[in-house]
Amino acid sequence: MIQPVSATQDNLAISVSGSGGTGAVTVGLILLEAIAKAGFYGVMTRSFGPQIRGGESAVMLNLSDHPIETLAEFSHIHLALDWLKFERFSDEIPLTQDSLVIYDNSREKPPGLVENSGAKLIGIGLQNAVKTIKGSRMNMFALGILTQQIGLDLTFIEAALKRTLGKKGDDVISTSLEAIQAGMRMIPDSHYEKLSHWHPTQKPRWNISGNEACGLGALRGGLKLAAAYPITPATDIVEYLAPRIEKLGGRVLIAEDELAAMNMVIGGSFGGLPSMTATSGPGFSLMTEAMGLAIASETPALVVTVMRGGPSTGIPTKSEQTDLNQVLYGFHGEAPHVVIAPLNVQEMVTISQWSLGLAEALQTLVVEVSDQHLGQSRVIIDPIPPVDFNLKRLRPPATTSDYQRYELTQEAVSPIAWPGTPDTQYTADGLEHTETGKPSSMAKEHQQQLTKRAQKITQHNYGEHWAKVTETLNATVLVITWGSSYEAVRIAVEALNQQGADISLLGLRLLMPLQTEQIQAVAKDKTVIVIEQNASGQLFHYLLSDNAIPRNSQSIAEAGPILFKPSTVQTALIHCLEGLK
Amino acid sequence: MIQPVSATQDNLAISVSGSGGTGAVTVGLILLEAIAKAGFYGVMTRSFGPQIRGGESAVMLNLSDHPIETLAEFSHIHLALDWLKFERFSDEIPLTQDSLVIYDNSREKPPGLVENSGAKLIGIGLQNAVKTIKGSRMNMFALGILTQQIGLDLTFIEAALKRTLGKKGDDVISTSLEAIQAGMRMIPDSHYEKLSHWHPTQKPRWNISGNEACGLGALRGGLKLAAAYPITPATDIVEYLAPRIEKLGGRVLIAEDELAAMNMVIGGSFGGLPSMTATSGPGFSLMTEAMGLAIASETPALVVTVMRGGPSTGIPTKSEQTDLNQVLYGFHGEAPHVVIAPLNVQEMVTISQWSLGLAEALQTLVVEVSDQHLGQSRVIIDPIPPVDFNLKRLRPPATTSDYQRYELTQEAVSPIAWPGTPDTQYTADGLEHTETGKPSSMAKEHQQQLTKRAQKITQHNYGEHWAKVTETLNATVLVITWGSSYEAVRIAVEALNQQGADISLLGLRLLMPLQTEQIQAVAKDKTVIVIEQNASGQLFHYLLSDNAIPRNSQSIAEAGPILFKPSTVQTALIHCLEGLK
Amino acid sequence: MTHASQTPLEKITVKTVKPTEYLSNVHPVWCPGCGHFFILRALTKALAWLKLPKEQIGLVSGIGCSSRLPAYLNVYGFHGVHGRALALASGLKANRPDLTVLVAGGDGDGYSIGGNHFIHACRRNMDITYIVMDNEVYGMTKGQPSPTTPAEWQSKLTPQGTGVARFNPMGIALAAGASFIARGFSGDPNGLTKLMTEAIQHKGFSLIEIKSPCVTFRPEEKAWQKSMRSLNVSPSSNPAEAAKSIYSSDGFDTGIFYQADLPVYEPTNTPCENPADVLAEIEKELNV
Amino acid sequence: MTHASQTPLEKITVKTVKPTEYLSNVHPVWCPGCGHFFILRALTKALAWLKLPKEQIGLVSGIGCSSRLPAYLNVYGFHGVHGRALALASGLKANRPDLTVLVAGGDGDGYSIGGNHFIHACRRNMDITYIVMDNEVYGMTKGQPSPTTPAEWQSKLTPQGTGVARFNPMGIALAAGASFIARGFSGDPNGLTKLMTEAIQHKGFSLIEIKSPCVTFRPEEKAWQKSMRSLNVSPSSNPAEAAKSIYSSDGFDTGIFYQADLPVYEPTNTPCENPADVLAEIEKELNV
Ligand SMILES: Cc1ncc(C[n+]2csc(CCOP(=O)(O)OP(=O)(O)O)c2C)c(N)n1
Ligand SMILES: Cc1ncc(C[n+]2csc(CCOP(=O)(O)OP(=O)(O)O)c2C)c(N)n1
Ligand code: SF4
Ligand code: SF4
Ligand SMILES: [Mg+2]
Ligand SMILES: [Mg+2]
Repeated sequence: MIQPVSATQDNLAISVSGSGGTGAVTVGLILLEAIAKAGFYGVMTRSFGPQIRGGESAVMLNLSDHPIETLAEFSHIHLALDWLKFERFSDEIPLTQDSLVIYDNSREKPPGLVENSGAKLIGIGLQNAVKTIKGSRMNMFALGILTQQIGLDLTFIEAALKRTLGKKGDDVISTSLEAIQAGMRMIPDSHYEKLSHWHPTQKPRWNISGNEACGLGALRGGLKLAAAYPITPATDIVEYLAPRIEKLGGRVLIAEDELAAMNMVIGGSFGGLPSMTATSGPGFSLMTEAMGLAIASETPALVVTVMRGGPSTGIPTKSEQTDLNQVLYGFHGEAPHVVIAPLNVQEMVTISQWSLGLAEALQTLVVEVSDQHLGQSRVIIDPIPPVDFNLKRLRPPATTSDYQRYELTQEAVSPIAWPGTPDTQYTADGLEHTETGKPSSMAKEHQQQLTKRAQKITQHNYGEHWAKVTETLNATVLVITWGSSYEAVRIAVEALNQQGADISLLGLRLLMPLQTEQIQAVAKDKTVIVIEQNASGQLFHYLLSDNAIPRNSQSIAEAGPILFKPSTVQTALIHCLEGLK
Repeated sequence: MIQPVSATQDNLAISVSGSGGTGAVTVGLILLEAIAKAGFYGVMTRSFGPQIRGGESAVMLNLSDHPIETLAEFSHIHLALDWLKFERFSDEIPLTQDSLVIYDNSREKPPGLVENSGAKLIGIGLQNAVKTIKGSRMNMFALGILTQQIGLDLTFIEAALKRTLGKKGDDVISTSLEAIQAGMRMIPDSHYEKLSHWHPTQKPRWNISGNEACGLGALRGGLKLAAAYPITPATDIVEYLAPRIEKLGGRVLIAEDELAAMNMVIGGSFGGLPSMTATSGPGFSLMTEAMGLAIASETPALVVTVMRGGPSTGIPTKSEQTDLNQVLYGFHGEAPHVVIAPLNVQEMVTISQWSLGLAEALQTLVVEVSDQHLGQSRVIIDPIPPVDFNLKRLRPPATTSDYQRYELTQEAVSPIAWPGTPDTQYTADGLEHTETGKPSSMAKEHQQQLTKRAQKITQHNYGEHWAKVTETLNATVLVITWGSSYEAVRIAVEALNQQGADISLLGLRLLMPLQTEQIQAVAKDKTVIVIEQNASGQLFHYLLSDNAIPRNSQSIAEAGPILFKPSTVQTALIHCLEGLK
Repeated sequence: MTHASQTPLEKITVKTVKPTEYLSNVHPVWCPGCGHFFILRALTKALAWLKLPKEQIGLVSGIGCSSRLPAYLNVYGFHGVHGRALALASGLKANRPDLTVLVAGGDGDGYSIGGNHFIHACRRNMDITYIVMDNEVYGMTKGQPSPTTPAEWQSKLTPQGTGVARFNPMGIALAAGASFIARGFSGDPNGLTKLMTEAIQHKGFSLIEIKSPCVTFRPEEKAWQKSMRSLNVSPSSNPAEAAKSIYSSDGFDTGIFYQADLPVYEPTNTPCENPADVLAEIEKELNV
Repeated sequence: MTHASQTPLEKITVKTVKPTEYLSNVHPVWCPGCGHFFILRALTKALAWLKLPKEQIGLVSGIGCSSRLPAYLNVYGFHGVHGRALALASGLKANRPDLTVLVAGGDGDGYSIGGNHFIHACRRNMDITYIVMDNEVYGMTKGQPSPTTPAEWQSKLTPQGTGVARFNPMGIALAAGASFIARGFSGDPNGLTKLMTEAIQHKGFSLIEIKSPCVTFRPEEKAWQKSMRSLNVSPSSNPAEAAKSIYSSDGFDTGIFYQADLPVYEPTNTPCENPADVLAEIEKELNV
């Protein structure tokens, strides 16, 4: 039997928690930027209690000298600014006997679950320290302690501090710096001085969240209109776009609701310019009627949906891969469209650009599926080089006479006119129609247009981006996964392979149209295991529905909101493989 | 090779067409009722041009001495009040050399496609006839002609006339009767005097449309609130309910839109009384967010959706089985619910009552799926005896203390309190929650409630109604179909079996939760063929997705809006079986 | 209600461009005699009067008899879904302020299912003209009551009437922020043409609430021809005053009730000269 | 804008039932200092004052900080989806006219996504009390502009302000047909309690538009404490007059602007004594 590899990778995991206003998140933000400036990589996620403000919150950083996006198996260092409702985070901040827990010993004692974890505990007088420096805040002492613990050079912290809190003025910066330095002296011995063994890079890198990456990709793709109604965890995308898109000749429209947002996108796109919206499950539900209109009227439209726990209002602030069924099948009538999911934050820029381009070129709805984890994780990555997908709208030739908006063509893509052009006026319609766009309820025209709308999508050559396939020689097992589960699964599979397993990995990006033959080719003669973060195995059943995978394939499906970690995936995989024997 | 049976069954098919205002539909209504009074059965469907009024329309009757719901293979008699846009109906009113076409020869000539059909043509002077009887209308002469042609006793026509036009007063009745009698004399020879060979029944029967049957079933189930926004072809359900539900202590609420309608249903049901809405694809799309709320908050709710051509506004007045994907998967998050589709009008009463009962007993969303054909066909059927499903809400015991609305129980159904009862106040919530209903984002509680909501549905014993299975000894083939396709498929399969084929038939009513094991048991060692009226084979892929049918199963899927006829199904089946050899 | 103070309805003649040039070759599906025919005609006249190039017009609608309008005109049209025309048009206008954006639809489409977009389109006050063809009924779905249907009107769906008072679309438009509010009548095509030219010329969101009989499901509405008359007060630009004239109207006055010069929402629309450079700037923010 | 004519805010004392009895044991997730706390308190006082049995109350909300209210009360509550509370409540009231039905929510929930149900609930005029906790912002989603946010307010989503005028919820309610329209202030819990008792007692649809500062995303709203004052005119029952006082209000008056005795929509609710017989009657119609 294969043993799980030690969950300890070459990483450094730091978490900080505290009640509202203690500034745990700020510590995380500065530390991540400082680590990046020092030449390393990292990922930061956050967790909040149910309170709007004034409640508890936590940040979890996982740092490394190579690109990293998964959560850590356990915290090397946890710094508790206080213990308010710490139980809430216990799933997300696992502590072991290898953990170091630093806390303010002028307040409550560590809760039982911390004491029982076997972690090394160091209590310090944070609250008293604050009194020693006028105007200082506790979290800056904490930042100093962490800086010292991991052996990070103060210059990086200083630069990161200026960048993060610069707007607050010089006084804040100098007071903070003083506190950080005082903090560094509070626990002089460093317990996790890993950084010195790592290889810093000199390469330029980006500090970016998934939602920002998504917005940037759309801007690269020529986005001119983002219409949206706020919803967690998608609002950041539009908030990223708002001050930037205008510089590129575009605009944001704040809609009264999601029904309006989606119709605005269709109207904007009918006007000839690339348009999108961003939402999450409840908003997506409200948009499906209009998305069907985009499909039927063949109006390009990009919808980014950032999944959260469901059903209904569900768990708005946490991640789950639970809307796959809906993004594929949430429409009435035959509604062929394109569904794409990036596998990690790193590729979000390019995949978003591709998604917008596909909407334009195929004149249809493209749904890009992200989730709270991908969208709200902040990562340090190598800058993403620009690409040119050359995906544009097909325009009627300048000399068109007898223009037919819904003409049946070889490629099944009909030319779409630019409003303002003389002699190509047409009426776009969601009623079934003839080639000219005239309403029709005749079977022949219905079937012609149904076929055209399906074919233009299946006939397109999607190239290599349809999936990320990592084949292992002599593989007997193929693992298939998607979206934010990909990174944890990848690491688990790599670890198992290092121990002699023969597992190939397929990270599926193009979910619709399903590339059945390509999947079948990769799956040939292998046992297939599908891994995803939802209760019912939505991807698993979807792959079966088109015979893309063998009948005896296995499903590893677990509801959110706790994210997969490489070790949990490994354990599940080993269990599954054992069961097959 | 198996030969298709002659498409001529023991039926009599009559169609009538004419431009707006000519009264073709009235002829059909009276004739159907008269045929019923004469002791026979029949089905009537209608077809309209795109105009609201003033456009062309047609009725198609298929009559028999046993219950019948399918469309005829061709018209024995077609009566054209005029030829306005007759081409539009040519798909629906096939003419052959066995057809008799009667038309008004004082107007245009029959169109080419009628002449080319080889049908026997008889021209008569309808317009002149009208001048002979003051206040008379052309359609009544037509009715007389048809009465004579099929050898129907005038007393039945007279009784039907009184029932159908009685409200218009005695003068109208007597003038009409005079015209009918005059019409009977216009073509004295009867060409299709079938009725005399048929066996009339003395049994009481009903004249009912599918939409009425649906409404009646809900009333039998104790419906107290129908909230809806009008939409074709579902409006008739609520129009049937409106004057009747009040007599039973219930009410209709006209909503401002479908979002409101669905939320009104949830509110009404939260109030403790069975509540439903009726809609079609576009409205269903707008309701999915609220339907998810019904699922998450465990509020009983019945949604009847009457499918029409899609996607988007599509073909509002015609039938297609094209919303299956959506009714199963149109929701964000894991949203287990119940989906039921009656197989014909006859069973609509009982299946609707069952659907409402299941919503009540399982405290969840039940979607009952009908379509334009089932909903708007008018049929003569044997009266449907009442049933008692004994499906009620589980109430907390009277002595409850520490009431928990979302308690985890053995049956996975939690007791639901009646607002107004002291000491069991609770807040229903679409946010994930604990057993008491308090919002929670913890994994444990999420998984507990997810599991409960799924289990209560899968654990329920649905009894025999899950499907209509007709097994043939030594069957090597199993045909699976659903909804309004069932009747045409059944006749086709019976005909093939009469010629020596060994085909079993499964009409699937309970679409969700899918009864995979039961289907597998029926499908064992057989070749499975799935037949449905949509372009992509939605049921076929759905059955595959859970391995309910073998991997090499076959799909016969054709987009609407032309309905399946037994002969087209037979041909397709024979073709499919040949291909398998 | 008396209809004493009849003001003769005004005349308008079109000289320069032929209204029929704006018609497409699709024949309306409307019932013979439907009020919507006259609105179509008035609209082509108004467009001709304004000499608007056909290709510079974007005409958006929802679903309903009235909403079939775009197909009958030879302009860029969008026949969208029920109730969402104003939202779709707002997206169009945002991306293409150079186009003349018109929206047409019925009382069901605009005031019932589309009510939220109606109030927010008024509030946004974009330069859009909204033509509501109000027949106080859902025509397309064969005769159900709409928000402007009188409480007593009986239909299959409401055998004893709706029991709900009709509401006041012009009052709502005013409170929501529309800057041009008028009532017209399909039976007065010239007056209507004039209202339409003024509404289109008005900078901001214009509502023309047009009474248009549904001869099929509300035949009694044919009597409107006798009761409609021109407004005998001139448009107010003061909301409180306009509220008064709107609230005290008996529903049969036609004319402009309110017209004001309010801030028009025009999202930025400065084309970017050097997108590559701007993008590079934007990406620079990400650098560690 | 001057706030000269300050009328002292009125006092109310609760005698008989303890307001805290209406509280559940769930602690609010609101930020310390949030205006919504005071609305919760005023509501429990009003319920106590009216001595309404807890189990006879149905309290429905949507989504937002404000919409969390039902969980904090020990009544039958429904925390539904965003923007649809009024529709859900209408269904509840239709089936259960015996319950006192209250609806609570925010300006985003009620006036933005919920706008259509808002106008139609006003129009229907069912006996429902609607409590809008208006902080002129989306609190729950961390600070985006709502329909009542001033055009200049800058947020991440609107770095230069919305550019769109706020609209007038009370004016809309009036035009739509609500029969009780009041403005309250969370910083005046006694005045608020009084408004609530009157609204609940009023037969018909009552809107209480309550200004409630969001201390986290709109800290400047704390200044409302200084500017709010009682209305110095008494409620009008004439829509044209009420329109005038609503249109001329500077937004800082609290009190009842409009109260009228309008037809209340009450769907039939006569229990059926002999359902089997009635059903048999209904089925008889089908007989051939
Ligand atoms: C989402 C949705 N709901 C309902 C319908 C059905 N429907 C089509 S048109 C219409 C009402 C039309 O009334 P109105 O807008 O007043 O136009 P009219 O036909 O009277 O001109 C309705 C309810 C639909 N097409 N889509
Ligand atoms: C369909 C849908 N769209 C968007 C959201 C996200 N959302 C939750 S609350 C809210 C706005 C809340 O604002 P408001 O109603 O004013 O309440 P407040 O938090 O300010 O009290 C939004 C946009 C959602 N939950 N559902
Ligand atoms: S149904 Fe009414 S609105 Fe529709 S076309 Fe006919 S007359 Fe006009
Ligand atoms: S965010 Fe604003 S509205 Fe929400 S609880 Fe905090 S202060 Fe109140
Ligand atoms: Mg209408
Ligand atoms: Mg708010």
